[in-house]
Amino acid sequence: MNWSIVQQGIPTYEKAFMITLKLSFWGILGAIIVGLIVSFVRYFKVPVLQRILGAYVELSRNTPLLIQLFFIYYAFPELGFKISAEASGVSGLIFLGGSYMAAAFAGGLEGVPKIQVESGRAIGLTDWQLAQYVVLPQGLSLSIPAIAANVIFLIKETSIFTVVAIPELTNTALDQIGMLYDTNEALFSLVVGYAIILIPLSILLTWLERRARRGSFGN
Amino acid sequence: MANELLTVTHLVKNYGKKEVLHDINFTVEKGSVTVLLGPSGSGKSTLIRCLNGLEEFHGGQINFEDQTITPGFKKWQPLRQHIGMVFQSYDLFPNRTVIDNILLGPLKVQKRDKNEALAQARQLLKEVQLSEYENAYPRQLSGGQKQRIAIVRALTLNPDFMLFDEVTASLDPEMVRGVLEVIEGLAARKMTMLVVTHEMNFAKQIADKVLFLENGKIVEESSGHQFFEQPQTQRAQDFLSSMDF
Amino acid sequence: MANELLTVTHLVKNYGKKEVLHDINFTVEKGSVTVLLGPSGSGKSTLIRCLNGLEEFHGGQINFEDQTITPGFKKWQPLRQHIGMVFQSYDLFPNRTVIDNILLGPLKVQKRDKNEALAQARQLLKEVQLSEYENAYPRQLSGGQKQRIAIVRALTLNPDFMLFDEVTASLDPEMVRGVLEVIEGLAARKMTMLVVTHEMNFAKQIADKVLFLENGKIVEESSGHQFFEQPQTQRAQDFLSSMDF
Amino acid sequence: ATNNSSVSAIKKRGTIKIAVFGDLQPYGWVTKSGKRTGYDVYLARQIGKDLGVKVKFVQVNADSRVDALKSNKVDLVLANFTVTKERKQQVSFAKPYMKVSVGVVSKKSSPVTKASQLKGKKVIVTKGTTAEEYFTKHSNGVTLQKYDSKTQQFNALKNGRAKALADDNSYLFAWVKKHPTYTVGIKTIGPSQTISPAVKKGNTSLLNWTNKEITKLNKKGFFETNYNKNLKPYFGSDIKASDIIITNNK
Amino acid sequence: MAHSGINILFEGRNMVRLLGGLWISAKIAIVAIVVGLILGLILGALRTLHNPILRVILRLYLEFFRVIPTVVLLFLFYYILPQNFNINMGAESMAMLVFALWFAAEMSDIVRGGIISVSPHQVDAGKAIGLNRLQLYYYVLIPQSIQLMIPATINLVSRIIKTTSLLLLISVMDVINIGQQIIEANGQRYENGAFWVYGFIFILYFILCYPLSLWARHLERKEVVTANG
Ligand SMILES: Nc1ncnc2c1ncn2[C@@H]1O[C@H](COP(=O)(O)OP(=O)(O)OP(=O)(O)O)[C@@H](O)[C@H]1O
Ligand SMILES: Nc1ncnc2c1ncn2[C@@H]1O[C@H](COP(=O)(O)OP(=O)(O)OP(=O)(O)O)[C@@H](O)[C@H]1O
Ligand SMILES: [Mg+2]
Ligand SMILES: [Mg+2]
Repeated sequence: MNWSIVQQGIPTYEKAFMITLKLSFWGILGAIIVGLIVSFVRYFKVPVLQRILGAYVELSRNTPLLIQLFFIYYAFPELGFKISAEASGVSGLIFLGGSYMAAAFAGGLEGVPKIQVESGRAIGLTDWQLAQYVVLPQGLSLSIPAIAANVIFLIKETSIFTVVAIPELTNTALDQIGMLYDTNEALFSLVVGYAIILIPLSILLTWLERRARRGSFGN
Repeated sequence: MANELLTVTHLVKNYGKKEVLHDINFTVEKGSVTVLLGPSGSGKSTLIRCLNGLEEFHGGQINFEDQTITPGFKKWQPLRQHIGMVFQSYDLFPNRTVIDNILLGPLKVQKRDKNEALAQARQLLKEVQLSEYENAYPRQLSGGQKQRIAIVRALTLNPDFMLFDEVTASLDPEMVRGVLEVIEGLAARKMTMLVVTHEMNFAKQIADKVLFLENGKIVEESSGHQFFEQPQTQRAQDFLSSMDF
Repeated sequence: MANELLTVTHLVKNYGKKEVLHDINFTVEKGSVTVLLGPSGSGKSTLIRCLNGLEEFHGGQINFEDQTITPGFKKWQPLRQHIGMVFQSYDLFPNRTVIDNILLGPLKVQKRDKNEALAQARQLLKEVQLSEYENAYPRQLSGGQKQRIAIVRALTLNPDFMLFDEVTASLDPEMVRGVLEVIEGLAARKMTMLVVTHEMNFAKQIADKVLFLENGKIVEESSGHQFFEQPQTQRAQDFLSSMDF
Repeated sequence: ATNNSSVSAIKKRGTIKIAVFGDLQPYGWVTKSGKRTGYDVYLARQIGKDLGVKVKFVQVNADSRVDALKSNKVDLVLANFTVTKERKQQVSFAKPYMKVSVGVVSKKSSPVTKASQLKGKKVIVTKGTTAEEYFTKHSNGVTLQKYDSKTQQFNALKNGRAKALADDNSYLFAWVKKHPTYTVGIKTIGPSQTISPAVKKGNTSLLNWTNKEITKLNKKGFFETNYNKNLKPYFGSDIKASDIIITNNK
Repeated sequence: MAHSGINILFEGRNMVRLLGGLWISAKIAIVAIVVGLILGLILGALRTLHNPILRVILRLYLEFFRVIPTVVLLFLFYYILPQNFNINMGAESMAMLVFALWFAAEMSDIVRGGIISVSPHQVDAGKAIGLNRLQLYYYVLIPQSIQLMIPATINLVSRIIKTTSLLLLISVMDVINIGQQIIEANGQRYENGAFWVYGFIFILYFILCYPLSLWARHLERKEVVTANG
C-alpha cells in the first residue's frame, strides 16, 4: 500500500463521500415519508389505497435495487421518461427503502399492546385521539431500532449507484482501479469512506436495540 | 324501576362460530356493587367488555341510563366517559407521566378546564396515597401503585359506573390489599360497580349481588350474603370449596 | 446429626454490588418439609436457586449429602439429578410431548433403560391423574396440569430432595388445589422438600419448619405450628396479617 | 511463486484463459445464439489452436483488464487493450495487432467536430479506457460520466444523457454504421496508439510465444482474413483495412 | 418500430441464455446458502456462550460483513485475495465464498437472537433435570428457537437472491450480464430492447423472491398464533 497515493486521493474521495451522504440523506428521507404513508394507510386499512400500496410493497421488496435502477435510468427513457442519474439514484432508493421503512413502522405500530388501545378506548378517546396520544408515540418509538437498521442498509445500497455513473464512493474507487491501477489504495479509501459513516451508525443501532429490549420504551 | 342503572337482556356474544355468552340477563342498581364470579374461561371478561363496547355483541340489548344499545351500536365513544374500566394487566400509557395519564381523558375527551381537572386529579391521588408520584412514569411504579393510578384515571372522568376486571390478579400478594381498599372506599361512597375478582374474602365483604357465570350462562344470581353462606347450585358450591384450600 | 440432608452455613450471594442474601444458615432434615416465606423481593427464589446451582453464591458453604459445596463449585450437573426443582412459570419443553418431557432426564442424563423409566413415568402419571395425557403437548394442557407434569418430570429422576418455587402462583385459582394435593402426597411419603409459597393455608398444613426471609436475611426460624400460631417477630406478624384479607 | 501462466503450464493444463469483451461489437461480443465472436475472439481462438489447448473465455469490463491479469484470473488479455505508458508499468504488452485512437461520437443533428465544442458539456466514457484517460488529462471543462460497461455507456448516449461519447474510434466507426443518426464527429483526438495482447508482468514465456505467434500470423495474412470476416461488414466504405490493422511488423 | 420490443426475448437463444444466466446466479446463491446456514448455526450458537474473546471475535466478524456494502465485499475479495494472498479462484467460486461468509454472518445473528429469546425458564428447567450444556442446546435451545429463526432466514435467503444481481460487477455471467449482451447485440433492431430485457429480469427476480416473502409472512403469522396458544 502506497500512502502517498491514498493521500493524493483524499480530495476526490471527499467529494465522493459527500455525494454518498447527500444521496443517502434524500433517499432515506423520502423512504421514511413513503414508509410512514404506507404504514398508516395499511394500519388504518384505508380502502383501495391499501391494496395499491400493498402491490408496491411486494414489487419493492422482491426485486433488487440494481434492476430497479437499470429500469429507471436505462429503460424508462426508452418510453420517454427521463430523469438525471442522481434523481434516478434517489428515486431508486426511495422505491426500495419505502417498503422497508413501512415494515419498520408497521412493526412498531403492531407492537403497541392491545391493552393500550383498549384502555385508551375505555377512557373515551376517539380513534384519532387514540392514534395521536397512544398508538403513534408508542409505536414510533418501538420502531426506532428497525428504522436505524434500515438507514444502515440503505446507505450501503447507495454503492450500487455506481452502475448509473454517479461519482459516489464505489464509482470513484472503481474508477481509480480501472484507470490508475491503484487497487489496494482505492479499496482502502473506499472501505474507510463507508466505515466513517456506518460504524457510528452501527454502534448507535446496537445501543438503540439494547434500550428497546430493556424496555425503556415500554411499561 | 327507576333505580336501575344498567339492564342487560338476552345478551348473546359469539367469537366466530363459538357462542361464548348465551342469553345473559341481569340488572345493576344504582349505588350497588355486583360481583361477577365464575371459573376461568366462563366469559366474565367477555361480558364486562361487552358493557363498554370493547367487544361487539350479537343479540339482545343493553340499557344504560336512558340509552338503548342493540347489536351493531356504534356510538360507544361518548358513552365511555360514563363507564370507567380497569383491567387486569397494567394499562397505563408508558409514554406519559402519571398526571398526564390521568388528565388525558378530562382534557382531550371532556374538554374540561385544566385547573379544575388538575385539582380533582390531585385530590384523588391523595386519596389513594400516591400524591408524590404525580410526575413519575409508570415504569417507576410498582404493580399495585399502577393499578391505583389506573383507578384514579378512570374516576377523574366522573363515571356513573365502574367495571373492574380482576384488577389484582397480576399483583404480588402484598400489593393486593392497597388496591382492594381503594375499591372498598368507592363502594362505601356508593359508586355503582361491577367487579370480577378471584379474591373470595374481598368479594364476600363487598358484594351486594353476586352473578355466578359458567360456560357463558348465569347459573346463579343471588345476594352477596346468600351466595357465600348458602349457594344454591351444586356448581357454585364446588367453586367456592375449590377456592379455599 | 446424621439426619441432615442439607446444611447451609454463612451463605452470601450478590447481584453485582448488591448483596441479596446475607449470612444464611439453616438445615433441612431428611424427610421433612421446610417452607420458605417472606415478602416479594426478599430473596426466596434466589436462595432456592443457589441450592441447585442455578445461581452462583459468593460466600459460605452448602453441604448436601456427603458433598461440600463452596463458591465457584462447578460440578452441579451430576448433582442436579438428586435435587428436583419445579418453578413458578410453566417450564415444560413446548416442543416435546408430555412423556418425552418426562423421559428426557432419565434417558439422556441418567442413561437408564427405556422400559424401566417408562414404567416409572407411567406410574407417576397415574398418581397425578394425567395418564391420558401421555402423548399430549404442553400447550394442550391447563396450567395446573402442566405443573403436575413438571413435578412428575422432576420425580422420575428419583431425587433425594425437591425444591418448589411458588409453583401455584401463575395458576387460575381453581387449578391450585390439584397441584397442592400432589405436593401434600409427597410430604406424606416423606420426601424431603423446600417449598416457597404464598398459599398460607397450605403452608400451615404442610410445614415442619418455617424460614421467614426478609431483605436477604432469615429473620425467623421456627416450627410450622409455632410460626402460624405465635409468630415471634413483629415483621412476621405483619406479613401474616397482610396475607389474609 | 511458480508461473502458472507459462506456456508449459498452459499446455499442461490444456486450457488458456483469455480475457475478452462480451458487449463490444464487432471486437468481442456474443451472438443471439450465445456464441462468442468478434475480431479479438477470432484471434483468441487461433492462439488456442496454435498452442494446442482449449480456450476458456473470461468476460471482462475495461476497468478490470489489468486486475484480471494481476490476480491470475486470465493468462492473456485480448480485449481491445490499448498500449499506454501507465499500463506498461502494470502489465507486459506483446506486439501490436491493431491501430487505434480516441474518437468522439455525437448526434448527427448537432455534431461535435472540435474538442472545444465540449467545453462545459457532459461526455460519456467507460471506466479504465484510454478515452477516459485522455479527457482526464485534457479536461478543458468537460464533465465525464463514467460507466462500467459498453452497454451502459451506449445506452446512456442513446438516452441523451450527455452531449457526446468518447471511446476508441475503431468501434465508434462500427457503432455509427448501425446507428445512422449518430456520427463520429471527431475521428481522432490525442495520440495514435496501438492495441496489443497483454500478459502478466514477468510472464516472459507467454510473452515471447505471443510475439512469435503474431509475427507468424502476420506472415500468413491472418489479420486481413480476420478483418474481412469480422470487421469489414461493420464499417462504412470510408474505412480501409490499413486504418485499423497492423500488417507490417517492426 | 412496427415490431414489438418484447420479441427481443424470443430472438435466437436469448431466452435460454437469460435463464442460463439465472441458473448461474441461483447456483451461487444455493451453495452460499447451504454453507452459510451450517456455518451460521454454529457461529450463532457459539455467540451465546459466555466466552468474552469468542464473543468479540464473532461480533467483529459480523460487523465487518454488516458494515461493508456487499459490492465492496465482492471487490475486496475479487482483487485483494489473489493479489495479496496468492489465493486464486474463479469469479463464481469467489462469489460463493463471499456470499457464504456474508450469509453466515447474518445467520449467526438470527440464530443468536433466536436462542436468547428462548425463555430463561426453559434453560433453568433443562439444567434442573441435569442436562449438560451440549444437551441443553440440542434438546432445548435449538429446537425451540428454530421456529423463530425460519421467517428471518427466509428473508435472508430472499436478500441473497436479490444480491446476486451484483455479480454483474465482477464479471460473472449472471442473468443481468447476459441481458446486457443481448441488449448490445440486438440494439439496433429493437430500439427499446433495454426496457424489455430489464423488465424481464425484473420479473424473474420477482418470481423468485415473491413466494419466499409470502412463505415467511405465513410462518410469522402462524408463530403469533401458536405463541398465544
Ligand atoms: N378473542 C377471542 N377469540 C376467540 N375466543 C375467545 C376470545 N377471547 C376469549 N375467548 C373465549 O371466550 C371464552 C370466555 O373467555 P373470557 O376471557 O371472557 O373468560 P373469563 O371468565 O374472563 O376467564 P378468566 O377468569 O381466565 O379471565 C373462553 O372460552 C375463551 O377461550
Ligand atoms: N438477575 C438479577 N439481577 C439483579 N438483582 C436481582 C436479580 N434477580 C433478583 N434480583 C434481586 O434480588 C432480590 C431477591 O429477589 P428474589 O427473586 O429472590 O425475591 P423473591 O423473594 O423470590 O420474590 P418473589 O416473591 O417476588 O418471587 C430482589 O431485590 C431482586 O430485585
Ligand atoms: Mg378474564
Ligand atoms: Mg421468587
